[in-house]
Amino acid sequence: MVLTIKVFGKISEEIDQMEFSIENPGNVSALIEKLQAQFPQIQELKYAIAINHQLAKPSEDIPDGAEVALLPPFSGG
Amino acid sequence: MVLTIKVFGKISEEIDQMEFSIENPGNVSALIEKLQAQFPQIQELKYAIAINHQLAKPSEDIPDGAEVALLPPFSGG
Amino acid sequence: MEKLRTPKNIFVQGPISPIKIANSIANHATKTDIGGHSIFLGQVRADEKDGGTVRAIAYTAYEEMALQKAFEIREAVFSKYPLTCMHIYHSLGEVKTGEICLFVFTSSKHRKAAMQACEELVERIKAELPIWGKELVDNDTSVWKENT
Amino acid sequence: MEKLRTPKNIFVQGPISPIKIANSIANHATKTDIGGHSIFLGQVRADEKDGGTVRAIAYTAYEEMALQKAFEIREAVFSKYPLTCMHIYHSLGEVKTGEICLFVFTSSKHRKAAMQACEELVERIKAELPIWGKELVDNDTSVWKENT
Repeated sequence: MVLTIKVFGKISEEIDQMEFSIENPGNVSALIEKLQAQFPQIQELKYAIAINHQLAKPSEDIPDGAEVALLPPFSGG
Repeated sequence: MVLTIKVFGKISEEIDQMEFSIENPGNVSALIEKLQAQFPQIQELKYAIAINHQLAKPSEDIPDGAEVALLPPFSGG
Repeated sequence: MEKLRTPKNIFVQGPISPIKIANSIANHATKTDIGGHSIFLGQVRADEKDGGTVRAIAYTAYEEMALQKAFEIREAVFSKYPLTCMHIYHSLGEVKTGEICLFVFTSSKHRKAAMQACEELVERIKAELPIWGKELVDNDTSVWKENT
Repeated sequence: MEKLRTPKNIFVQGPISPIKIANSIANHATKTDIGGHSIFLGQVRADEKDGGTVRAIAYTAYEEMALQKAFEIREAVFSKYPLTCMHIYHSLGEVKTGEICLFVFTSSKHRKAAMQACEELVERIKAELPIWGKELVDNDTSVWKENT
Protein backbone atom coordinates (compact mmCIF):
# COMPACT_ATOMS: atom_id res chain seq x y z
CA MET A 1 0.00 0.00 0.00
CA VAL A 2 1.02 3.60 -0.52
CA LEU A 3 2.15 5.75 2.41
CA THR A 4 1.90 9.51 2.48
CA ILE A 5 5.01 10.92 4.11
CA LYS A 6 5.06 14.38 5.73
CA VAL A 7 8.31 16.28 5.50
CA PHE A 8 9.56 19.18 7.63
CA GLY A 9 12.28 21.78 8.02
CA LYS A 10 15.53 21.39 6.10
CA ILE A 11 14.45 18.04 4.58
CA SER A 12 11.35 19.63 3.13
CA GLU A 13 13.50 22.40 1.68
CA GLU A 14 15.97 19.90 0.14
CA ILE A 15 13.35 17.77 -1.56
CA ASP A 16 11.17 20.81 -2.25
CA GLN A 17 7.90 19.29 -1.07
CA MET A 18 5.84 19.16 2.15
CA GLU A 19 4.70 15.59 1.56
CA PHE A 20 5.05 12.79 -0.97
CA SER A 21 3.80 9.25 -1.57
CA ILE A 22 5.84 6.07 -1.43
CA GLU A 23 5.06 2.31 -1.46
CA ASN A 24 5.15 1.00 2.13
CA PRO A 25 8.38 -1.07 2.39
CA GLY A 26 7.25 -2.64 5.70
CA ASN A 27 9.50 -1.20 8.37
CA VAL A 28 11.50 1.89 9.26
CA SER A 29 14.97 0.75 8.14
CA ALA A 30 13.61 -0.40 4.78
CA LEU A 31 11.90 2.97 4.40
CA ILE A 32 15.16 4.81 5.12
CA GLU A 33 16.96 2.73 2.49
CA LYS A 34 14.30 3.57 -0.04
CA LEU A 35 14.42 7.28 0.82
CA GLN A 36 18.22 7.39 0.47
CA ALA A 37 17.90 5.97 -3.03
CA GLN A 38 15.02 8.21 -4.07
CA PHE A 39 16.42 11.43 -2.56
CA PRO A 40 20.23 11.43 -2.74
CA GLN A 41 20.22 15.07 -1.55
CA ILE A 42 19.17 13.98 1.97
CA GLN A 43 21.70 11.15 2.34
CA GLU A 44 23.99 13.29 4.49
CA LEU A 45 21.22 14.86 6.56
CA LYS A 46 20.16 13.74 10.02
CA TYR A 47 16.51 12.97 10.50
CA ALA A 48 14.20 10.88 12.67
CA ILE A 49 11.06 9.10 11.59
CA ALA A 50 7.76 9.41 13.38
CA ILE A 51 4.92 6.93 13.03
CA ASN A 52 1.56 8.22 14.22
CA HIS A 53 3.20 11.11 16.14
CA GLN A 54 5.71 8.92 17.98
CA LEU A 55 9.43 8.59 17.21
CA ALA A 56 10.08 5.18 15.67
CA LYS A 57 12.99 2.72 16.00
CA PRO A 58 14.66 1.25 12.86
CA SER A 59 13.14 -2.18 13.47
CA GLU A 60 9.63 -0.82 13.87
CA ASP A 61 6.93 -1.99 11.46
CA ILE A 62 4.98 0.62 9.55
CA PRO A 63 1.25 -0.20 9.60
CA ASP A 64 -0.64 0.57 6.41
CA GLY A 65 -2.50 3.85 6.82
CA ALA A 66 0.01 5.13 9.36
CA GLU A 67 0.94 8.82 9.45
CA VAL A 68 4.69 8.84 8.75
CA ALA A 69 6.91 11.91 8.97
CA LEU A 70 10.58 12.79 8.39
CA LEU A 71 11.86 15.04 11.18
CA PRO A 72 15.19 16.86 10.99
CA PRO A 73 16.78 17.81 14.35
CA PHE A 74 14.42 19.97 16.40
CA SER A 75 15.18 23.61 17.02
CA GLY A 76 12.25 25.07 18.90
CA GLY A 77 12.57 27.59 21.71
CA MET B 1 29.93 56.35 74.49
CA VAL B 2 26.29 55.96 73.70
CA LEU B 3 25.17 53.76 70.79
CA THR B 4 21.93 54.23 68.91
CA ILE B 5 20.44 50.84 68.14
CA LYS B 6 17.99 50.32 65.29
CA VAL B 7 15.32 47.69 65.82
CA PHE B 8 13.22 45.82 63.24
CA GLY B 9 10.35 43.41 62.75
CA LYS B 10 9.07 41.41 65.67
CA ILE B 11 11.75 42.79 68.05
CA SER B 12 10.64 46.32 67.31
CA GLU B 13 7.07 45.31 68.03
CA GLU B 14 8.03 43.64 71.33
CA ILE B 15 9.98 46.59 72.71
CA ASP B 16 7.63 49.05 71.04
CA GLN B 17 10.31 51.27 69.54
CA MET B 18 12.20 51.62 66.26
CA GLU B 19 15.45 52.63 67.94
CA PHE B 20 16.88 53.26 71.39
CA SER B 21 20.15 54.39 73.00
CA ILE B 22 22.44 52.29 75.15
CA GLU B 23 25.96 52.70 76.59
CA ASN B 24 28.46 50.87 74.34
CA PRO B 25 29.51 47.75 76.27
CA GLY B 26 32.47 47.11 73.92
CA ASN B 27 31.58 44.00 71.96
CA VAL B 28 28.62 42.06 70.60
CA SER B 29 28.28 39.42 73.31
CA ALA B 30 28.39 42.08 76.03
CA LEU B 31 25.72 44.01 74.14
CA ILE B 32 23.48 40.94 73.96
CA GLU B 33 23.83 40.38 77.70
CA LYS B 34 22.87 43.99 78.35
CA LEU B 35 19.88 43.75 76.01
CA GLN B 36 18.61 40.57 77.65
CA ALA B 37 18.63 42.37 81.02
CA GLN B 38 17.05 45.55 79.73
CA PHE B 39 14.38 43.85 77.57
CA PRO B 40 13.27 40.57 79.17
CA GLN B 41 10.51 40.32 76.54
CA ILE B 42 13.08 39.55 73.81
CA GLN B 43 15.05 36.93 75.76
CA GLU B 44 13.34 34.07 73.93
CA LEU B 45 13.48 35.68 70.48
CA LYS B 46 16.05 34.93 67.83
CA TYR B 47 17.92 37.90 66.41
CA ALA B 48 21.22 38.77 64.76
CA ILE B 49 23.24 41.93 65.28
CA ALA B 50 24.53 44.04 62.43
CA ILE B 51 27.37 46.53 62.77
CA ASN B 52 27.58 49.05 59.94
CA HIS B 53 25.29 46.92 57.72
CA GLN B 54 27.25 43.68 58.18
CA LEU B 55 26.23 40.74 60.37
CA ALA B 56 28.50 40.64 63.43
CA LYS B 57 30.01 37.73 65.36
CA PRO B 58 29.67 37.58 69.20
CA SER B 59 33.37 38.36 69.70
CA GLU B 60 33.30 41.39 67.44
CA ASP B 61 34.15 44.81 68.89
CA ILE B 62 31.64 47.59 68.47
CA PRO B 63 33.40 50.79 67.37
CA ASP B 64 32.03 53.99 68.89
CA GLY B 65 29.78 55.70 66.37
CA ALA B 66 28.91 52.41 64.66
CA GLU B 67 25.42 51.83 63.29
CA VAL B 68 24.13 48.85 65.25
CA ALA B 69 20.88 47.01 64.51
CA LEU B 70 18.88 44.09 65.95
CA LEU B 71 17.60 41.84 63.17
CA PRO B 72 15.00 39.11 63.72
CA PRO B 73 14.99 36.23 61.17
CA PHE B 74 14.50 37.55 57.65
CA SER B 75 11.30 36.89 55.77
CA GLY B 76 11.53 38.72 52.47
CA GLY B 77 10.26 37.36 49.18
CA MET C 1 -8.38 27.59 36.17
CA GLU C 2 -6.13 24.78 34.98
CA LYS C 3 -7.40 21.30 34.37
CA LEU C 4 -5.30 18.23 33.84
CA ARG C 5 -5.88 15.96 30.84
CA THR C 6 -7.10 18.66 28.49
CA PRO C 7 -4.77 18.95 25.49
CA LYS C 8 -4.35 22.64 24.70
CA ASN C 9 -2.92 24.61 21.85
CA ILE C 10 0.55 25.95 22.59
CA PHE C 11 1.08 27.78 19.30
CA VAL C 12 0.89 31.51 18.80
CA GLN C 13 1.17 33.11 15.36
CA GLY C 14 4.18 35.47 15.37
CA PRO C 15 5.93 36.84 18.48
CA ILE C 16 4.61 36.57 22.04
CA SER C 17 3.91 40.07 23.30
CA PRO C 18 4.89 41.36 26.76
CA ILE C 19 1.22 42.30 27.21
CA LYS C 20 0.20 38.66 26.75
CA ILE C 21 2.70 37.76 29.46
CA ALA C 22 1.38 40.50 31.77
CA ASN C 23 -2.20 39.30 31.25
CA SER C 24 -1.17 35.74 31.98
CA ILE C 25 0.45 36.85 35.26
CA ALA C 26 -2.54 39.02 36.20
CA ASN C 27 -4.90 36.07 35.62
CA HIS C 28 -3.25 34.28 38.54
CA ALA C 29 -4.08 36.92 41.15
CA THR C 30 -7.25 35.02 42.03
CA LYS C 31 -5.26 31.82 42.74
CA THR C 32 -4.31 32.74 46.30
CA ASP C 33 -2.70 29.38 47.05
CA ILE C 34 0.18 30.30 44.72
CA GLY C 35 3.38 31.53 46.40
CA GLY C 36 5.78 31.54 43.46
CA HIS C 37 5.78 31.81 39.68
CA SER C 38 8.68 30.84 37.46
CA ILE C 39 8.83 32.14 33.89
CA PHE C 40 11.21 31.40 31.06
CA LEU C 41 11.21 33.50 27.90
CA GLY C 42 13.12 32.62 24.75
CA GLN C 43 14.16 35.68 22.74
CA VAL C 44 15.51 35.71 19.16
CA ARG C 45 19.19 36.69 19.01
CA ALA C 46 20.89 38.69 16.26
CA ASP C 47 23.65 36.11 15.85
CA GLU C 48 26.42 36.70 13.33
CA LYS C 49 26.42 34.29 10.39
CA ASP C 50 28.59 33.96 7.29
CA GLY C 51 28.00 37.20 5.46
CA GLY C 52 25.31 38.69 7.68
CA THR C 53 23.34 38.96 10.89
CA VAL C 54 20.19 37.08 11.88
CA ARG C 55 17.18 39.40 11.52
CA ALA C 56 14.42 36.90 12.42
CA ILE C 57 13.62 33.23 12.91
CA ALA C 58 10.81 31.60 10.95
CA TYR C 59 9.26 28.78 12.98
CA THR C 60 7.41 25.80 11.59
CA ALA C 61 6.15 22.72 13.43
CA TYR C 62 4.62 19.31 12.95
CA GLU C 63 1.68 20.69 14.87
CA GLU C 64 -0.35 17.56 15.62
CA MET C 65 2.72 15.71 16.94
CA ALA C 66 3.98 18.78 18.86
CA LEU C 67 0.64 19.20 20.63
CA GLN C 68 0.54 15.50 21.46
CA LYS C 69 4.11 15.63 22.82
CA ALA C 70 3.45 18.86 24.72
CA PHE C 71 0.47 17.16 26.32
CA GLU C 72 2.61 14.17 27.38
CA ILE C 73 5.32 16.46 28.79
CA ARG C 74 2.69 18.53 30.58
CA GLU C 75 1.16 15.45 32.22
CA ALA C 76 4.57 14.10 33.23
CA VAL C 77 5.69 17.39 34.80
CA PHE C 78 2.35 17.88 36.57
CA SER C 79 2.67 14.45 38.14
CA LYS C 80 6.31 15.02 39.15
CA TYR C 81 5.93 18.45 40.83
CA PRO C 82 3.17 19.90 43.05
CA LEU C 83 2.17 22.64 40.61
CA THR C 84 -0.89 24.84 40.66
CA CYS C 85 -0.62 26.02 37.04
CA MET C 86 1.44 25.48 33.91
CA HIS C 87 1.36 27.36 30.61
CA ILE C 88 3.43 26.83 27.46
CA TYR C 89 3.37 29.08 24.38
CA HIS C 90 5.58 28.81 21.31
CA SER C 91 5.61 31.02 18.24
CA LEU C 92 4.98 29.90 14.67
CA GLY C 93 5.93 32.02 11.66
CA GLU C 94 8.35 34.91 11.75
CA VAL C 95 9.74 36.30 15.03
CA LYS C 96 12.18 39.21 14.72
CA THR C 97 15.36 39.61 16.75
CA GLY C 98 14.58 40.96 20.22
CA GLU C 99 11.09 39.42 20.16
CA ILE C 100 9.86 36.56 22.34
CA CYS C 101 9.31 33.12 20.74
CA LEU C 102 8.83 30.89 23.84
CA PHE C 103 6.92 31.52 27.08
CA VAL C 104 6.92 28.85 29.80
CA PHE C 105 5.08 29.70 33.03
CA THR C 106 4.77 27.52 36.14
CA SER C 107 3.18 28.32 39.49
CA SER C 108 3.19 26.53 42.82
CA LYS C 109 2.64 26.99 46.53
CA HIS C 110 6.37 26.99 47.25
CA ARG C 111 9.04 28.36 44.93
CA LYS C 112 11.18 25.25 44.37
CA ALA C 113 8.55 23.26 42.49
CA ALA C 114 7.79 26.15 40.14
CA MET C 115 11.48 26.77 39.39
CA GLN C 116 12.43 23.13 38.88
CA ALA C 117 9.37 22.37 36.76
CA CYS C 118 9.97 25.43 34.58
CA GLU C 119 13.56 24.43 33.92
CA GLU C 120 12.57 20.85 33.11
CA LEU C 121 9.82 22.02 30.77
CA VAL C 122 12.19 24.27 28.85
CA GLU C 123 14.70 21.46 28.37
CA ARG C 124 12.03 19.00 27.27
CA ILE C 125 10.34 21.49 24.92
CA LYS C 126 13.66 22.15 23.17
CA ALA C 127 14.60 18.48 22.97
CA GLU C 128 11.27 16.81 22.23
CA LEU C 129 8.88 19.11 20.38
CA PRO C 130 9.00 18.82 16.56
CA ILE C 131 9.51 22.53 15.93
CA TRP C 132 12.04 24.01 13.50
CA GLY C 133 13.57 27.45 13.42
CA LYS C 134 15.08 28.85 10.25
CA GLU C 135 17.33 31.81 10.91
CA LEU C 136 16.75 34.52 8.32
CA VAL C 137 19.96 36.43 7.69
CA ASP C 138 19.97 40.05 6.52
CA ASN C 139 21.81 39.15 3.29
CA ASP C 140 18.75 37.07 2.25
CA THR C 141 20.34 33.71 3.06
CA SER C 142 19.02 31.41 5.78
CA VAL C 143 20.31 28.79 8.22
CA TRP C 144 18.34 25.99 9.83
CA LYS C 145 18.90 26.06 13.60
CA GLU C 146 19.76 22.89 15.49
CA ASN C 147 19.31 22.59 19.26
CA THR C 148 22.34 21.20 21.09
CA MET D 1 21.31 49.38 29.76
CA GLU D 2 22.77 47.63 32.78
CA LYS D 3 26.01 48.77 34.37
CA LEU D 4 27.96 46.91 37.00
CA ARG D 5 29.01 48.62 40.22
CA THR D 6 26.07 51.01 40.43
CA PRO D 7 24.03 50.32 43.56
CA LYS D 8 20.35 50.58 42.66
CA ASN D 9 17.16 50.77 44.61
CA ILE D 10 15.30 47.46 44.71
CA PHE D 11 12.30 48.65 46.72
CA VAL D 12 8.86 49.32 45.33
CA GLN D 13 6.07 50.79 47.48
CA GLY D 14 3.16 48.30 47.50
CA PRO D 15 2.65 45.43 45.04
CA ILE D 16 4.60 44.94 41.80
CA SER D 17 2.15 45.25 38.92
CA PRO D 18 2.05 42.90 35.91
CA ILE D 19 2.39 46.02 33.75
CA LYS D 20 5.72 46.86 35.39
CA ILE D 21 6.85 43.32 34.56
CA ALA D 22 5.65 43.66 30.94
CA ASN D 23 7.50 46.98 30.57
CA SER D 24 10.63 45.46 32.00
CA ILE D 25 10.44 42.60 29.47
CA ALA D 26 9.69 44.99 26.58
CA ASN D 27 12.73 47.11 27.51
CA HIS D 28 14.97 44.19 26.61
CA ALA D 29 13.82 43.94 22.97
CA THR D 30 16.72 46.19 21.96
CA LYS D 31 19.27 43.85 23.57
CA THR D 32 19.54 41.45 20.66
CA ASP D 33 22.37 39.42 22.20
CA ILE D 34 19.89 38.01 24.74
CA GLY D 35 18.55 34.51 24.03
CA GLY D 36 16.79 33.72 27.31
CA HIS D 37 15.13 35.47 30.23
CA SER D 38 14.37 33.85 33.55
CA ILE D 39 11.84 35.45 35.86
CA PHE D 40 10.78 34.59 39.39
CA LEU D 41 7.72 36.20 40.97
CA GLY D 42 6.80 35.89 44.64
CA GLN D 43 3.05 36.11 45.25
CA VAL D 44 1.31 36.56 48.61
CA ARG D 45 -0.61 33.44 49.67
CA ALA D 46 -3.88 33.35 51.60
CA ASP D 47 -2.50 30.89 54.16
CA GLU D 48 -4.73 29.65 56.96
CA LYS D 49 -3.69 30.82 60.44
CA ASP D 50 -5.17 30.29 63.90
CA GLY D 51 -8.57 31.88 63.64
CA GLY D 52 -8.32 33.33 60.16
CA THR D 53 -6.83 33.65 56.70
CA VAL D 54 -3.93 35.85 55.62
CA ARG D 55 -5.29 38.85 53.70
CA ALA D 56 -1.98 40.69 53.08
CA ILE D 57 1.67 40.88 54.08
CA ALA D 58 3.14 44.16 55.35
CA TYR D 59 6.83 44.37 54.41
CA THR D 60 9.44 46.43 56.22
CA ALA D 61 13.20 46.45 55.67
CA TYR D 62 16.45 47.75 57.04
CA GLU D 63 16.75 49.57 53.76
CA GLU D 64 20.36 50.80 53.82
CA MET D 65 21.66 47.34 54.75
CA ALA D 66 19.33 45.58 52.30
CA LEU D 67 20.52 47.76 49.41
CA GLN D 68 24.14 47.19 50.40
CA LYS D 69 23.56 43.41 50.59
CA ALA D 70 21.60 43.38 47.34
CA PHE D 71 24.52 45.14 45.71
CA GLU D 72 26.98 42.54 47.03
CA ILE D 73 24.75 39.67 45.86
CA ARG D 74 24.31 41.33 42.48
CA GLU D 75 28.06 41.70 41.99
CA ALA D 76 28.71 38.11 43.07
CA VAL D 77 26.09 36.67 40.72
CA PHE D 78 27.23 38.86 37.82
CA SER D 79 30.78 37.59 38.25
CA LYS D 80 29.66 33.95 38.54
CA TYR D 81 27.36 33.78 35.47
CA PRO D 82 27.66 35.32 31.98
CA LEU D 83 24.58 37.53 32.31
CA THR D 84 23.49 40.39 30.12
CA CYS D 85 21.00 41.90 32.58
CA MET D 86 19.75 41.47 36.13
CA HIS D 87 16.87 43.19 37.89
CA ILE D 88 15.59 42.76 41.44
CA TYR D 89 12.46 44.39 42.87
CA HIS D 90 10.92 43.81 46.31
CA SER D 91 7.80 45.37 47.79
CA LEU D 92 7.62 47.47 50.94
CA GLY D 93 4.35 48.17 52.73
CA GLU D 94 1.18 46.23 52.25
CA VAL D 95 0.80 43.60 49.51
CA LYS D 96 -2.55 41.80 49.35
CA THR D 97 -3.02 38.08 48.71
CA GLY D 98 -2.68 37.30 45.01
CA GLU D 99 -0.41 40.30 44.45
CA ILE D 100 3.29 40.16 43.54
CA CYS D 101 5.89 41.09 46.19
CA LEU D 102 9.15 39.96 44.55
CA PHE D 103 10.34 40.21 40.94
CA VAL D 104 13.72 38.76 39.95
CA PHE D 105 14.70 38.99 36.28
CA THR D 106 17.87 37.66 34.65
CA SER D 107 18.85 37.60 30.98
CA SER D 108 21.70 35.93 29.14
CA LYS D 109 22.82 34.75 25.72
CA HIS D 110 22.09 31.10 26.57
CA ARG D 111 19.28 29.91 28.79
CA LYS D 112 21.23 28.04 31.49
CA ALA D 113 23.02 31.07 32.91
CA ALA D 114 19.78 33.05 33.21
CA MET D 115 17.94 30.17 34.90
CA GLN D 116 20.72 29.27 37.34
CA ALA D 117 21.42 32.90 38.24
CA CYS D 118 17.73 33.61 38.83
CA GLU D 119 17.38 30.67 41.17
CA GLU D 120 20.53 31.62 43.09
CA LEU D 121 19.35 35.22 43.39
CA VAL D 122 15.98 34.17 44.80
CA GLU D 123 17.62 31.94 47.42
CA ARG D 124 20.10 34.63 48.44
CA ILE D 125 17.47 37.38 48.54
CA LYS D 126 15.33 35.30 50.89
CA ALA D 127 18.25 34.29 53.11
CA GLU D 128 20.35 37.43 53.21
CA LEU D 129 18.27 40.57 52.76
CA PRO D 130 17.06 42.18 56.01
CA ILE D 131 13.40 42.33 55.02
CA TRP D 132 10.50 41.30 57.24
CA GLY D 133 7.00 40.25 56.29
CA LYS D 134 4.15 40.49 58.76
CA GLU D 135 1.17 38.42 57.72
CA LEU D 136 -2.06 40.31 58.35
CA VAL D 137 -4.87 37.92 59.19
CA ASP D 138 -8.50 38.71 58.46
CA ASN D 139 -9.43 38.51 62.18
CA ASP D 140 -7.14 41.52 62.82
CA THR D 141 -4.30 39.51 64.31
CA SER D 142 -0.88 39.24 62.67
CA VAL D 143 2.01 36.78 62.41
CA TRP D 144 5.65 37.57 61.63
CA LYS D 145 6.85 35.34 58.79
CA GLU D 146 10.12 33.48 59.06
CA ASN D 147 11.94 32.13 55.99
CA THR D 148 13.01 28.52 56.32
